[in-house]
Amino acid sequence: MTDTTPGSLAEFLPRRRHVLAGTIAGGMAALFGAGTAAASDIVLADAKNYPVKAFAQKTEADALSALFGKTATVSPKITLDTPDIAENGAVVPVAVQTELPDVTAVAILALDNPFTLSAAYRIPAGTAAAVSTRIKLAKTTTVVAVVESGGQLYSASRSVKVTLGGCGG
Amino acid sequence: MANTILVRANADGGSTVVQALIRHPMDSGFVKDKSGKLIPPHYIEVLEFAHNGTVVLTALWGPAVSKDPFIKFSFKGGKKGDTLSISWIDNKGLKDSRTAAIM
Amino acid sequence: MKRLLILLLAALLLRPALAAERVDPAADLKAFQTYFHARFPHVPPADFVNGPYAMDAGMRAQWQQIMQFPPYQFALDHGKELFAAAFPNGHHYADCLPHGGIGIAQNYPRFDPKTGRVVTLEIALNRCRVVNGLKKLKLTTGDMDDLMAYLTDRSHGRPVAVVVPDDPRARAAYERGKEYFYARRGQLNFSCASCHMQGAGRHLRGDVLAPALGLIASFPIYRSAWGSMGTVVRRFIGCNKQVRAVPQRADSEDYRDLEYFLAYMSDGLPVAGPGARP
Amino acid sequence: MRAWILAGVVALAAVPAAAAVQPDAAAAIARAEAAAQEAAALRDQWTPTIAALHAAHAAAAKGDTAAARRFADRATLLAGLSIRQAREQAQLWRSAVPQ
Repeated sequence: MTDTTPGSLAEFLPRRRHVLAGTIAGGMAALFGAGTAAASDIVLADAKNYPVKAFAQKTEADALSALFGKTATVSPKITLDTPDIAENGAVVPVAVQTELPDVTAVAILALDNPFTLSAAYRIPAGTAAAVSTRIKLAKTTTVVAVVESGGQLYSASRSVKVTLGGCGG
Repeated sequence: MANTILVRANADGGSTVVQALIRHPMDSGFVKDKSGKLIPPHYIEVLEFAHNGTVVLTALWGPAVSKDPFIKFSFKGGKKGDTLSISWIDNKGLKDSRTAAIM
Repeated sequence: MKRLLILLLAALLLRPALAAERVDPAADLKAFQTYFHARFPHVPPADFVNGPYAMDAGMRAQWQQIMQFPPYQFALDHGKELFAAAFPNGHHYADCLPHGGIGIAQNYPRFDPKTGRVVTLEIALNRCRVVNGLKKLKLTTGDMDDLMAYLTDRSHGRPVAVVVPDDPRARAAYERGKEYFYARRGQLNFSCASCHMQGAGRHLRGDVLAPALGLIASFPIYRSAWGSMGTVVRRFIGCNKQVRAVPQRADSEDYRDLEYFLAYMSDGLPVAGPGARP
Repeated sequence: MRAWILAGVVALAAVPAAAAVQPDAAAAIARAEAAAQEAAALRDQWTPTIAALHAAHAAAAKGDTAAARRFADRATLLAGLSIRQAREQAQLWRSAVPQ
């Protein structure tokens, strides 16, 4: 899959709040059962815009630049919940929450992973600016939560100690 | 393929809390198999949740999301019996989707 | 001839010494549980089934997050389907087990007076398959884990109630399991007890060593290090390898007896499986 | 426990010197196999014993008799240690049981 929209997530965010890009071929949509059409069609459309480049960057700045086309400033209004010591680097619970207004995206980065960007979430209006997920950490690292609010990027970070890396067997 | 999507969506005082677990290897491309060969990357790229046809969350995932990934979020609205649809597609083009009723 | 007499005499002389080590599972149980309660006075007795999470607040917090949607959920759902499915001959697992298999996991392993051997619930399921003309499942991973996840879940919270009956063969099996637990083996010269009694609660690399008390009550487990489910036998094999000992066969007498001993030592604690571990 | 490892290390270090003698690999491997069988019968086989045995067979198959003998001797030695461990533990395990 190619990265058709450089600086994609930012542009990609407001564009599709409601169902279904008309561009989806009917044949593709038909692959899915009735009733599941909504998310499955959208997922196909979004897959075309998957920000490959952003996920291949090795620094926070490069990843954010590829994903949002801008840089983040530290904000105390973001709560990043991670363990101090990961019980297993393969499964590290991470929760991000913010009181910042008009949140459109949340991204999670691990600075010492082979690739910095772990996950990015597009937050439509009406969805709470809070996500929990589980990520892999290769070694002890700083985890950064980035929030796009009112078109600006804000971040918070925490260090997570990893004794059992998430890359081994 | 057996169902790969487990979801719990609970309506609670005007908003709906969604938790989902997806069955997927999420191979990072950095792990070797028993014979010492690198297992090629295989991971979900996009996961989407829609409530009554409106997208409520788009997840863009890389290979650093854990095996059998988990996601929890909440959105305003949603009542018991409403339909939530969930779909994912991975970097090899494999995909799955399912609908669940909000409880 | 003379030598034979001496041997006989020696054997006679040795007998009282052996008799002094009478097998007394009930007394063992008390001493075993007292040992852990004394070492970890702040851990509520029933919390021992949560292993490392009873000992480390940071790990417990992560575990509680993970348990919001436990990674064994797929295994549990699949196990329920497998258990309900009919064999080609129309019979079911439920036909082979007491109470249709529901709410019985706390009673296993059991001593089988017919064969004189210890039978784990996994082995009972495999027996059921063989009786119905099917091949045995692997005792460590795969469908067996999923079945065990379901059956264990149906006993969740019930007190472990493994019995060592007053049958010399049962007592001998129990005693062999006990020996396997306490005897050192492998190039590293570790016993099960080295890590899970003396070492319990200590850190080994990133892990906190689980106490032997209650250890078995959380199986089968989804282990993050495996990225999959495993039965207690899978863990036994892993432990043996870690101390550089060649593991026993999955259905070996050693593992049956060891599981029997360990389960009996957890009598009274709530079944907490299926579980999730680092 | 430390003493055991130490014994293993010291004994292993002594092995290469013995291997300087012109080897009879087949006999050495047979000795190692016998010792490993005895250890297995006592249900206390060590994984390094098996690894050394495999290495001995592999070396013999390649015609490297010196290496084959060296690995076989190492396997014999490790198996001997595991046999000793098993015999001692047959009694000693009781001392670890809480009373």
